[in-house]
Amino acid sequence: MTKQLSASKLRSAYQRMLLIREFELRVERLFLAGKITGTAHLCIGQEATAVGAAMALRKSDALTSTHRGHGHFLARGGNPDRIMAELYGKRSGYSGGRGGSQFMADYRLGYLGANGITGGSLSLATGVALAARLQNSSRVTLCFFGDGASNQGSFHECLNMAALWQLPVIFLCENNGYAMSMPVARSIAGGSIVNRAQAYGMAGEETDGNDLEMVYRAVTDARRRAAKGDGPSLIECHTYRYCGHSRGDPCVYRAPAETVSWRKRDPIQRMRRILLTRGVMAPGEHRLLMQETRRRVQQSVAYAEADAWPKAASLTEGVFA
Amino acid sequence: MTKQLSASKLRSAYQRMLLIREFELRVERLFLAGKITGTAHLCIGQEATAVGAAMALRKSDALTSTHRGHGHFLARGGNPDRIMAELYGKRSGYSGGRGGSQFMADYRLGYLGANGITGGSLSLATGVALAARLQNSSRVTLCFFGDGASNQGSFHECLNMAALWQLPVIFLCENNGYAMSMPVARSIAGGSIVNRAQAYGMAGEETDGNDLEMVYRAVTDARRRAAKGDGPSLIECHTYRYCGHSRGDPCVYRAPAETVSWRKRDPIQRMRRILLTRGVMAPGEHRLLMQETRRRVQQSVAYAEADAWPKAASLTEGVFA
Amino acid sequence: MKTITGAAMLRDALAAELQADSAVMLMGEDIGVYGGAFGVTRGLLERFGPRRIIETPISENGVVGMAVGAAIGGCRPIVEIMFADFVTLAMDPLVNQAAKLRYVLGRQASCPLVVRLVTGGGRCYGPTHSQGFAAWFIHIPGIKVVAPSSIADHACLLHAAVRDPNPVVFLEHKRLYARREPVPSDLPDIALGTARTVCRGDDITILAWSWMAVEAAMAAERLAARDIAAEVIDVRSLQPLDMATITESVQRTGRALIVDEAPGNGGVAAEIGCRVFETSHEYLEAPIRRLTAPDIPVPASPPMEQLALPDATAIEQAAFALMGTLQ
Amino acid sequence: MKTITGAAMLRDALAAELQADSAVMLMGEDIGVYGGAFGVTRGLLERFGPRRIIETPISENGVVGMAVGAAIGGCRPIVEIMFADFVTLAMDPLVNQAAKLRYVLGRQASCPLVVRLVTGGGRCYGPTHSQGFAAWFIHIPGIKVVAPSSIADHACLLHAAVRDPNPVVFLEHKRLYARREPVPSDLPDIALGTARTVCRGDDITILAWSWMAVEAAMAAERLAARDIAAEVIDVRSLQPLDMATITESVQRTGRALIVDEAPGNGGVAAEIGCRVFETSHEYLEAPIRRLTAPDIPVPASPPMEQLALPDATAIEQAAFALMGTLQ
Ligand SMILES: Cc1ncc(C[n+]2csc(CCOP(=O)(O)OP(=O)(O)O)c2C)c(N)n1
Ligand SMILES: Cc1ncc(C[n+]2csc(CCOP(=O)(O)OP(=O)(O)O)c2C)c(N)n1
Ligand SMILES: [Mg+2]
Ligand SMILES: [Mg+2]
Repeated sequence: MTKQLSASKLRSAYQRMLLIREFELRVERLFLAGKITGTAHLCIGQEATAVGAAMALRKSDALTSTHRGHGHFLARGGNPDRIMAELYGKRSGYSGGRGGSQFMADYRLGYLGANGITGGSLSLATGVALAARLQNSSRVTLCFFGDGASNQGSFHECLNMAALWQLPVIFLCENNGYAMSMPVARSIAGGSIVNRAQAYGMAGEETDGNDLEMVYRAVTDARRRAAKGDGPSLIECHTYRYCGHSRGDPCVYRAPAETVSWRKRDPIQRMRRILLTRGVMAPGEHRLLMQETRRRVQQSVAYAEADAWPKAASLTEGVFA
Repeated sequence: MTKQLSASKLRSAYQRMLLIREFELRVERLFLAGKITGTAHLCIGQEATAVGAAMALRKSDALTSTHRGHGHFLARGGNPDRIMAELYGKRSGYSGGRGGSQFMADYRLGYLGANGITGGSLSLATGVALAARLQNSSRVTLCFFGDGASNQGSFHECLNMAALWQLPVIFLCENNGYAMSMPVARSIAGGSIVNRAQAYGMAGEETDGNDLEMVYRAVTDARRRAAKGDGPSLIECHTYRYCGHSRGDPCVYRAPAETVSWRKRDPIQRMRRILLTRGVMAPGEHRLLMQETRRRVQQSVAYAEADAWPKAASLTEGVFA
Repeated sequence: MKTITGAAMLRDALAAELQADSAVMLMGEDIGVYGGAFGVTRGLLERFGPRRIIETPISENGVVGMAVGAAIGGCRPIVEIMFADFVTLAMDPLVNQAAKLRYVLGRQASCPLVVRLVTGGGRCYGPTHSQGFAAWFIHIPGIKVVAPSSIADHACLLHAAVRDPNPVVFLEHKRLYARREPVPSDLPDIALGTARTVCRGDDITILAWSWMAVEAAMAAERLAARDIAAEVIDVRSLQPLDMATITESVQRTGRALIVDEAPGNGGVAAEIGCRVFETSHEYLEAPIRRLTAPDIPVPASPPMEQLALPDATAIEQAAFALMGTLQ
Repeated sequence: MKTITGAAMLRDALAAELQADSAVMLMGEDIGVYGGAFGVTRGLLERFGPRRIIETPISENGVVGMAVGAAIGGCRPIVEIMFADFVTLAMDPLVNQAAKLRYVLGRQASCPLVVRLVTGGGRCYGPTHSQGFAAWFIHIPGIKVVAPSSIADHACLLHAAVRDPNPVVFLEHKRLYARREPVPSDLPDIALGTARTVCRGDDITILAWSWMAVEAAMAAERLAARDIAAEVIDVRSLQPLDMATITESVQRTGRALIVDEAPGNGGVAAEIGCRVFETSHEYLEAPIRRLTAPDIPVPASPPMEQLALPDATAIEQAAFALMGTLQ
């Protein structure tokens, strides 16, 4: 079994979660204010999965994300300024404004990118793991994907190949109960995603995605298996997004009571209680952390606002390497 | 449980199997003789699956086939003359020579066609079942596919949707141990195809595909479930092709001893023994049946030889309905 | 005459088809209680029930394949692909199955299938949510391709597409969903394969479709103010093409400008350009001009996306240049 | 000079690349002990082992997606798609992932990937085993497309494709696998984006690629016997196009015949036709002529397939007609 997270790790996990939450809330407002256009999918409520998983990885590891990727990116250490600038479509954005919310990456961080195609990163991640195998590298690749993405054919194709070849990849499903408006009960025959691991003879684990420590442990174990050559794992993390699927989602497909009940399992509040109980954080400290976080987010907004638009002359540059 | 097959049914099943075997052996020779060009995948050794499954269906049911489709078509009552003419590329072929071995059908028979795309008919069959549901029809659709096809993404997508919507479809996998040169052990993680049914909460059954009665029973049961609204089934039939994958396959990927050992489980010889044991066929009768079958096949060759080529002027006709 | 948006017009047309023929069914992601990502199917689930308004998991390949199967089985499925970009996952059932059935299997087979693709840029959705692929589909014999620009045509072409016995790729432009236009209460029956002349003029022919036809019409107004009479033809049916209308116009004006929002290379504009040249080269007073997006992915950044996509101003300028009157 | 088949030439070239760079790897169905459906990879498994010669299940979408991932991860994957027709299952990773990476993610990202597609007709394999889709790929910015016709180019272009840092679709024609040609022992380095002049002539330019360039060369010989000097250009790189070579030739001859085995509508010939017209219309002494397959699926029946595909005779006739000398 994986050992407990240290106090400092717990603390920094909490800070990361706060950063993600505040960042996303701010993006929501910026959308409403018309400062950001296009689309963005926020992960408010899912912070523990992103941070718990990211913490279990090593620096040399890689991860791929989804359309709902800001949290994953921030959890991996992405720069909020450049993420925000990308959402604005500005020059210093991670993709120079070309990709927007669903298409940015930082390869130096091993963060291989969000993906506008539901399920699109399943095969990319598996391929990165295949490359690691070929290179005799110890790199493990983690692939975030949603419950909805698990219905794509490539889920089956990639789990099969990853299991056949015992690739060092972790398939981490953030089951937030819905794919847009489609509830899991109506989209996943048999009702369980983790059950599908069995069909491939793959290790499968189900966990509370709102419990950072449990996510951390599950991913740490999976990482160890992968690194040892014991093959891939499928982890299903149960979580919830409070926000709509994307901008302008009226959430008609779910009862407000459901959201309320999930609020009681809020990953951030839960962490706060743990930090307080374990004496990792003093009672008044939360306010300070919160202020600091908001300042950081505000700074990213200021950065994005001040940033220039991409150069018009660059429009057609860089299609080919 | 399904009741035993009557003597006359057993007899006609045997005749169908003989017809398929002789037809395929003849096609093989015609290829070598250069009478048939293009490609064809023969089902020599797999006759019991085709015939057993087809016998379990009703006239109003539908079935879809694969690239290895002659046996399925003949089992369903396809006209050998027109199948042979299609292989020759002649005018009276089922597709007027346009489709060849991998693309012919007879909708009036409910035989919806071979398919050049491995796994291509999985979604077609599921869609036909969906249509039956919408039409309140009692039609059940059976989808033949191979072990190799089960690795296509659409296998997952279709099993999932068929199970979610409890569609009247039977997924019948002819596991002949190989997809071209790829053995099941290296292509199916977990080693079993039928196990995947569980992941979708679907009925799954594994059977000896060289035993006509077992195939018949498994499909009859699945048909009953489907017709009653109890949803789809996945049936894995273990069988073997003696011949190469297609013309010119040197079979380097398997040991001759393997083929020899499967010959001992030959579906036709097995049926002959049953017919003799049960007194359904007199000892000398087999020779007569064989002669009759060869005459029938010879007739189809003569038909195809005598048939005209498609009209040149028809080349561009009929692209659109 | 009522004034109505593109999305509402499509919704009405879908409802009318569902009403008229019990074989018609809808398939797609989030088309039920959510009403579709762009609201096109809102209310249809309530009205026609879950047997006919079939909300699917995210399985584009399987869903389109099932729709082909349902069409073989006697239904008339209409599939919504939330963004055309995702049809990349469903090319096999369209190209290797649907498109081939009739030619190969003959009269026994038909495949009355409509695949609605949400296409185009202008919404800053970025490189994987702004594409169209019309050019791919015209290259596949056995598939028809239509792309309305007027709101009325959203209904007229949809009716024609649903009633057509062939697979039809129906390209809907996101920018047209919210556009409002007055529409007569009884719409004409139109045949697939007919273009629509948006405005008449004898100086230059501007060929466009989908949102670009809207931009072209705006450009024509501005050109009129500068004494250039542009004829705008909304091609609207990309396969089959109405070469009769196009040829008559180009031979009269002697000038052709073809506008396409997609990247130019290998685009529909190339096919039309070649055909115009083949049929009318002796009549041309100036070279044919293609005005398309540059050969780049569609960038998300608002000013960059705007720069990338042709618009009325670019059309006006290109037309001007073609008239030999440099600005 | 050794004489070698297309398949063997490719095999040698693959082996050389595997030898030269440990990042190169092969993926595909039956490419191991079977040696590939057309024998191209025969012996490579034995030589380079199963880590680098990766035999895959039948999962085209996943395999191509994994290859993109492997390229991101630092490998140089080469994927064999047994028949180009099956790439319909793998369009998403090519179009929405591979093609976009560089433009969107900038210098941090590159995607050195080669996808080998077995294309074309002439083997009676029927409608779902004879297609090519070159036109689809040239329409997607970020993808290069090559299609060799000479046996030497099977190696030269493969080398260039493997070393290119971009996704390259490599179209191999089935009919060239068994074709034998003498090939010099040291092959030149050639850059993607250069055409090859097969034979010189001042009367007419015939533009072709892949198997059609072979047919065009035969046609040119017959034309020579009839006193027509045809210049045959093997376009070979469809994206980027070598417009310099094409333009120089067409402006010199004043006549262009473009030959493509694919259906004409929306085909590569349309793009080339438009570009030739755009660059050279004042030089043209006759209209540009496209000679392509009709807009039908490729029929399996031997005489029908032969009728459907352009060949030397059809090219000769079309060239003759373009010269104004009706037969
Ligand atoms: C191939 C594809 N199909 C559909 C979509 C539209 N879409 C974007 S996100 C989404 C829902 C995804 O659900 P899930 O995987 O559960 O992730 P979540 O949004 O819940 O985080 C859909 C349908 C898409 N982007 N790509
Ligand atoms: C999409 C696709 N990929 C690959 C092929 C080439 N191919 C034809 S049959 C076959 C093997 C199929 O194996 P299986 O499903 O087990 O059927 P079997 O041949 O054993 O009957 C392959 C790889 C194809 N036709 N379609
Ligand atoms: Mg979800
Ligand atoms: Mg098999």
